[in-house]
Amino acid sequence: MAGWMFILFALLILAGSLGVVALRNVMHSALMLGVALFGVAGVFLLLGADFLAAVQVVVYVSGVLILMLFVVMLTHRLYDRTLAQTNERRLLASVLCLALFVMLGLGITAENAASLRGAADRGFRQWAGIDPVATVGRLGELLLKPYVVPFEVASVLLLAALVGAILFTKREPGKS
Amino acid sequence: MVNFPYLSFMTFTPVFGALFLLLIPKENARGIRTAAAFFTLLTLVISLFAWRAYDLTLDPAAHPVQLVEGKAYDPQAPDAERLSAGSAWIPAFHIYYFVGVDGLSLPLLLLTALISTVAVIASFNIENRVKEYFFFMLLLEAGMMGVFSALDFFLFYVFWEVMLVPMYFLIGVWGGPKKEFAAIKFFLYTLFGSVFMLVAMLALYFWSGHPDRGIPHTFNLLELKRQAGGFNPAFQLVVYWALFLGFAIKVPIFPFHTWLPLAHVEAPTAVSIILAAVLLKMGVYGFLRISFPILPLATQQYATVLLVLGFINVVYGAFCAMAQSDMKKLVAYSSINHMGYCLLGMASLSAIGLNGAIFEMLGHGFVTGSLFLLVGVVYDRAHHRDIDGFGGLGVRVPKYAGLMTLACMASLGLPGLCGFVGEFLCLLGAFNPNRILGNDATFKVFTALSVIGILVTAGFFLWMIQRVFLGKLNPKYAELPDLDGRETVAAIPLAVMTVLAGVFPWFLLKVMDPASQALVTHIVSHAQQVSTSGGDVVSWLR
Amino acid sequence: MVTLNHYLLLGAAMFAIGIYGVLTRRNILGILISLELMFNAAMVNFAAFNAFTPDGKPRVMPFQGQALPELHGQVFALFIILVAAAEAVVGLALVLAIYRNLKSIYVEHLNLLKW
Amino acid sequence: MLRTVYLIPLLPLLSFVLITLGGRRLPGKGSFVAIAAIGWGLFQSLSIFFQVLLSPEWHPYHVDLYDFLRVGGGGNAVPLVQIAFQIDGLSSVMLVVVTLVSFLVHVYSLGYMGYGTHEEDQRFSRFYSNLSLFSFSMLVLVLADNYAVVFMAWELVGLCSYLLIGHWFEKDYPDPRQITPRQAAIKAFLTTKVGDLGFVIGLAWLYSLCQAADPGHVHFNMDYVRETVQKGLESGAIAPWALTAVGICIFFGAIGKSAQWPLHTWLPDAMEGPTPVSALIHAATMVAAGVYLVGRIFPILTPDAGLFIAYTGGFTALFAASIALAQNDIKKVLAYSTVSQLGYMILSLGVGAADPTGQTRGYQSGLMHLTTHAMFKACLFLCSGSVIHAMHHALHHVHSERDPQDMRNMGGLFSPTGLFGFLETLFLLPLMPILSRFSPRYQEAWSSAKMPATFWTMLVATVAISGVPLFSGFISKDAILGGTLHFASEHPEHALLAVFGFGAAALTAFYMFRLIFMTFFGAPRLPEHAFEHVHESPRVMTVPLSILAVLSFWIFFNPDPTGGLITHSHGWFFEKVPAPARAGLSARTETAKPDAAAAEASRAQGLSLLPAAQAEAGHADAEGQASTGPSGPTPHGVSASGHAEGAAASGHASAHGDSGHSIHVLALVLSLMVAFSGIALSRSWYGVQGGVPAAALAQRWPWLYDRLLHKWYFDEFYRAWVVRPGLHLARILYDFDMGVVDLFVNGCGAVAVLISQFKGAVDTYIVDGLVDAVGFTVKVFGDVLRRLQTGIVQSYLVYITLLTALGVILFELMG
Repeated sequence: MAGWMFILFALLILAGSLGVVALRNVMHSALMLGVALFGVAGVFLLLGADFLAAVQVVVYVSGVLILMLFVVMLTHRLYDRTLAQTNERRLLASVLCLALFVMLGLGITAENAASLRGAADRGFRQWAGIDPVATVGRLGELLLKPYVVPFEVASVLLLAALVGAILFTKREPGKS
Repeated sequence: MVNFPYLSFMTFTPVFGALFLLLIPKENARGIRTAAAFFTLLTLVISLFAWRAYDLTLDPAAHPVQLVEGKAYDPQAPDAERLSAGSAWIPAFHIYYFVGVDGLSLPLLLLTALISTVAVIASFNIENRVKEYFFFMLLLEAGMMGVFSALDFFLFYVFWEVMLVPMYFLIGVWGGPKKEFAAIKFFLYTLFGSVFMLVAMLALYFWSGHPDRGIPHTFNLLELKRQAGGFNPAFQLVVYWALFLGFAIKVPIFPFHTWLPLAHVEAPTAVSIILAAVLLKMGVYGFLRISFPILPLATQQYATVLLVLGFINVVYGAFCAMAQSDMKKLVAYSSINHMGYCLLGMASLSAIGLNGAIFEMLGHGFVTGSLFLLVGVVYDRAHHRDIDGFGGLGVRVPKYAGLMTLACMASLGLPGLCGFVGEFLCLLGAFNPNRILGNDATFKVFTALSVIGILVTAGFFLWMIQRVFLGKLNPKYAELPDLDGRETVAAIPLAVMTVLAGVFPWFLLKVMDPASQALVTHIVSHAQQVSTSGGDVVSWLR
Repeated sequence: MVTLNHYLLLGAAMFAIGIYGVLTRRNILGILISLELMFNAAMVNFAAFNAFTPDGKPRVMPFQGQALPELHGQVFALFIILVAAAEAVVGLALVLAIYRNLKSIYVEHLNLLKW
Repeated sequence: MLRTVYLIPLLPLLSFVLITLGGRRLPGKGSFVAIAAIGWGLFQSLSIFFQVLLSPEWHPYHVDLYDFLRVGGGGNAVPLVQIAFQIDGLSSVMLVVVTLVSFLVHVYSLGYMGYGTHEEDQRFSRFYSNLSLFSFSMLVLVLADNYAVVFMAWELVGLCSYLLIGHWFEKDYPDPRQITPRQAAIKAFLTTKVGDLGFVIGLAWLYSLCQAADPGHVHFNMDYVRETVQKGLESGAIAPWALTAVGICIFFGAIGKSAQWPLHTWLPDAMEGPTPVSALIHAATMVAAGVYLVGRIFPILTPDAGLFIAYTGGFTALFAASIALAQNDIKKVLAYSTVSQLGYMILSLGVGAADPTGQTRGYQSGLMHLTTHAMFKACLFLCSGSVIHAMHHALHHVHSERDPQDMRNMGGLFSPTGLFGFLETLFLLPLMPILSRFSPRYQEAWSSAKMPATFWTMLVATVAISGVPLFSGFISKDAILGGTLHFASEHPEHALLAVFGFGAAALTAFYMFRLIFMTFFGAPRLPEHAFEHVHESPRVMTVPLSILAVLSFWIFFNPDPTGGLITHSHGWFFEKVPAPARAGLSARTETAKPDAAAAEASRAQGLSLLPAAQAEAGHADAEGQASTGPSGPTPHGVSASGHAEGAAASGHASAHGDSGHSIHVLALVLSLMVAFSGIALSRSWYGVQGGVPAAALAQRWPWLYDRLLHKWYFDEFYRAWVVRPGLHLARILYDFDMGVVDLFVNGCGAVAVLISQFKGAVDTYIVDGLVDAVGFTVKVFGDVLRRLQTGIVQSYLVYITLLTALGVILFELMG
């Protein structure tokens, strides 16, 4: 069951991702990103990260993605559609990415990682039966206890991002 | 016992004066001159008070130096107390601001103050960059004062180098046609010597004391003198020659003398005066203050070398002077000749000889100072110094001729003038060297040969007088003016001292004599230690 | 049986595709979107590692009496979301600013860094 | 008077200072101040002298002034050099001599330097200031009781001599070979300085000898030195040869100052100075200082040193006299005569020192000759000055360039008409003032005399110097010759000394009368109209001449004109200036037996040159001393007699006995013979035949005449072998200094510069080149790589990815 579900979500993700990079229209790309993000949320659920999955949907899909769509529309121009949306490095980039993927895959599946992998699998089995709902409390505890400083820094970061966004988008007086 | 800090005042009044000069606008040359003269004069006055404050009745054994500032050096005190004489300057390396005078340095300090005053007055006619000139003059005086009053080797070395810089600029900026070359030669040559001195200084520092036993290394010259017995002969040999190079160049001893004529010829008048009258004394002073007391064995060992070098200086300098046609060069070579007498006197290691050497230094300061002053006067008027280019001036400028003749006569050792006393004592001392030297005959022979120098000295001075002052008046100089007021004021003190020191030498000698006696006693005691402990001074060399 | 490797390979693929997008898109917005892909790849990896990390010693929450796994990986994923959100906000603001100034959001036109 | 003896030198010193500073504003342009100062000195000296003369027994009186040099702190009782004076017989006599001659010269110079006339010297004040300085120095020299002070004064008189010889320093002669005053001044200073070098070495050596004998504190006081040397010789701490050497070294000073051979050449040239200066310095006082010095070191002279001194003096006496024969310059003749006479004195002192018995009385006779000679030689010089003054005046009148000092231009200055007989010349001329009233011949000569006062005084002085009886020179010279002959008779191997003495005496008489004849007699050789202008000098000049001439009579020195043969008294001089105790004789004798007294001791040790045959005389003398000495026979007879100097003299007087007496008579006869034969020959050659035989002789032996005329070529010798090599050496050494020593230093600098240039090249082309190469490489690469920098973010990302991929590959490959 979990295997099938994984395959489904994986395909969703890959399809979304390829759509993101392949589609000419940015609007479409953005929408395809939404697909991929949903897939990721599903994977999270598979991995027992229920809160993460929820955050993924709430923050990413309904927050970041919507923001992007706004911007896409704000900057939309007619000639966008006539213009090539990718540059002339497509071939090089694709080879590179492929090579990178092969390398990473080789590294992941390398022999010397086997023991680690085995242990991981054992741990996953041990862990799988636990009720997924319980992670929220634990996360809260983690965030406010050991990770309280990064947490606070993150909040500052957010504030900074907020201020920055306002600053950047503010129209300078006297300028059309 | 805290006295009025005479020595610091003497050293730093010129520094203060130099800084003060910087405040006067450049255009106000008259004010600058007045201020410079005032500060040198003030220094002279302070040095006179210091002379008065110097107590001759104190026992030199218990009070080797006087007018010490901060904590005095007491030879009998325990280590820690003794070693911290003076006030700490760089405590980490046991360097103290330790100044004081004894019979050796006090007359030289006085000489320095006097000569500086004369030199400043003599350089009133400098028109070019007046402010810088007097600034350097005052700085130079401070350096000289510091050298003569320092009793810490490090301090000594610092002042020694401090002098170099103003001297370099004074020759290099206000000098004659080849001034740059002369200045660089002087500077590099002296620096070459002082590098060896630096090495010797550090060697002495690290060989002194017993840090293991809580006696730190020290730069204190008196303490080093006290520990002189602890330096082994081989070490003394090395350090002696390193110091020798440093001092020999300054004296200057043949064959390290060739910077002197050049520097003298190129330097402006006042700088020549200071160079001859004070700077040359530093070499001899260094020997007497550092080499002799701290390295008694090496001193004893190499006295004969000094003797032979002294002989060469006397005869060679005299003959070279004979061959000169430039008056300044002639006087410069005569300085080499006179320093030879000092060496003869020093080499003898006898009280008479040492007294003679110190007295000769003073006498030479007065005499050669006035010689250079007077040569400068005629150069100002005639714009050349060629002896053969004058003739018959004696008729035209009697005052000048009289003073010049007086100085020449003093220089060639006429009794009643100060040159004689020094020469006589030096020769008498060298002819009767200390018994610890052993080679009596060598001393007698070389001293006897050195008297040729007296003859040649008389020869070239008289010849110069003849060619410049005697004979028919050269019509070119029929309107040559005699000494003016300022020049007379500059020349008279030196002439007075020349006569005074020649007629009543005891008033100077009574200060020097205890110091020479103490030095001789010190060297003899260390030499005897060696001979009684079975070690032959000579044997280890063979 | 889905093992850690699968998740990792999935992440790698996402990452590679994201890079491809970053490298090839001419539109800044496209690049930003591709970046989000790469973020998500990382998050997937974090979540997977978190899930597959052997702990060996389940924790007991004091108030529930339940054994719980360690969730550090998820915390990092959370932080990544946060950073990504911040990045998106600032990035999009920048895009707007650029667009307003240059009337273009094509990277070829943003060659101020050129020598 | 005694206590304030320091006033005698001090007043001239003050006068010197005053005139130097105040110069022409003082009364008489300074001359009166100087005269007053020296006049007071004369007065005080005379009073001291008479005090000494009249006191039956005079002990030296010491005045300590101040410490000049003191080494060894205040603890020593006596400083190394102390300015202190002593009044003993010798110094009291010398005081009078110096102050008297000096005073007279001061007065005379008023006339000679033309005070108040239009011919006044342009440096009149300076002349007097220098004279004052000289008087001061000479008086200190005479008074000092310290060898070092003697040396100092010795140098100072040398300076004064220099200044005064060069008084007319602008004078040039048309003949460049003729020495000018300024050259003569330098020559005098340097030549005497050569001797002074010996003096100073001698002093230093003396110090070391004393130190050996007395390891304590040594100084130079004369009494101390004598006692210490004696102690050292007795204890063996001082080697006799060393003392001999010291004596000879110090004597070198006298050789220079007293112009003895071979350093005599300066004195004749010193005649370039004003004539009063010649009279004062170069005839009467300064040159005699050498003799005085020998007298002062007499106590420490060993017999060997004495012999050296005697031979030097004797040879000089003869040698200088031989040169004087052929000179034509009136002052040159007198100068060589001075050298010769000084040689006499030195000879006498040397003989006295060489003779341990003291029978020759060389000490007293030498110093007495110094005194008498000071009078008549000063007189001679002043007379010649008077003559020159007149000649100069006359020649000036006719604008002649002829040399006023050349005797060939003179003649007839007393009697142009003719010549008197030989006897008249000698004995009747003094009576001429009376004779002229009775005899028309004398009347004519008297009335036509050009310069009567000058002539008379000069004649008296000449007669005195020639050794004619009734004059002072006879007494002293006869004493010297007698002593020398005595010594020679006892030491036949030293007979040469007597030959020197008598030979010089003959020559002296000859050339002095040659001078008289050439100057005052015969036909005038001046142009007629010039001759008319020759006048006697003013009173201010002739009065001093007269005083000096009067003092040349015998009566002032010894009432017995034979010098003691009649009255058996040698006069006050021998009594008041007794020979000092001889420390130089007291060498320790290991072999001497206790009963062998001083003579034996001295024979064995001090006098290796003496033959054993002398023992007899020595014995006799020793016994004579032993009987008179206070302490009886001792191993060191002479030294033990201590202060009883007078005893020696009286001992001699009694011990003289027959042999001494007969020798003295012989000497008297001989000296009379040589004197008169010299005068006779002179008269016949120059008085009667007008110099023709001399010219014939010169033609016959041209080489001899040439050598005499050119002073045996000593000047040329020194110029070629001393002066010029000296200058050459100076030039060579200076070239060496510049060419080798300085070149080495500069070479070091140049090498340093070269090295630094090389290193600079290395720096530029290698070190810096490497740096540049790095930069260049970077630039090349940069040129290539900047093409990569498109400014497009994505191209950068491509590179990043590429490299990341490569990194991953590398990582994989590494394992």
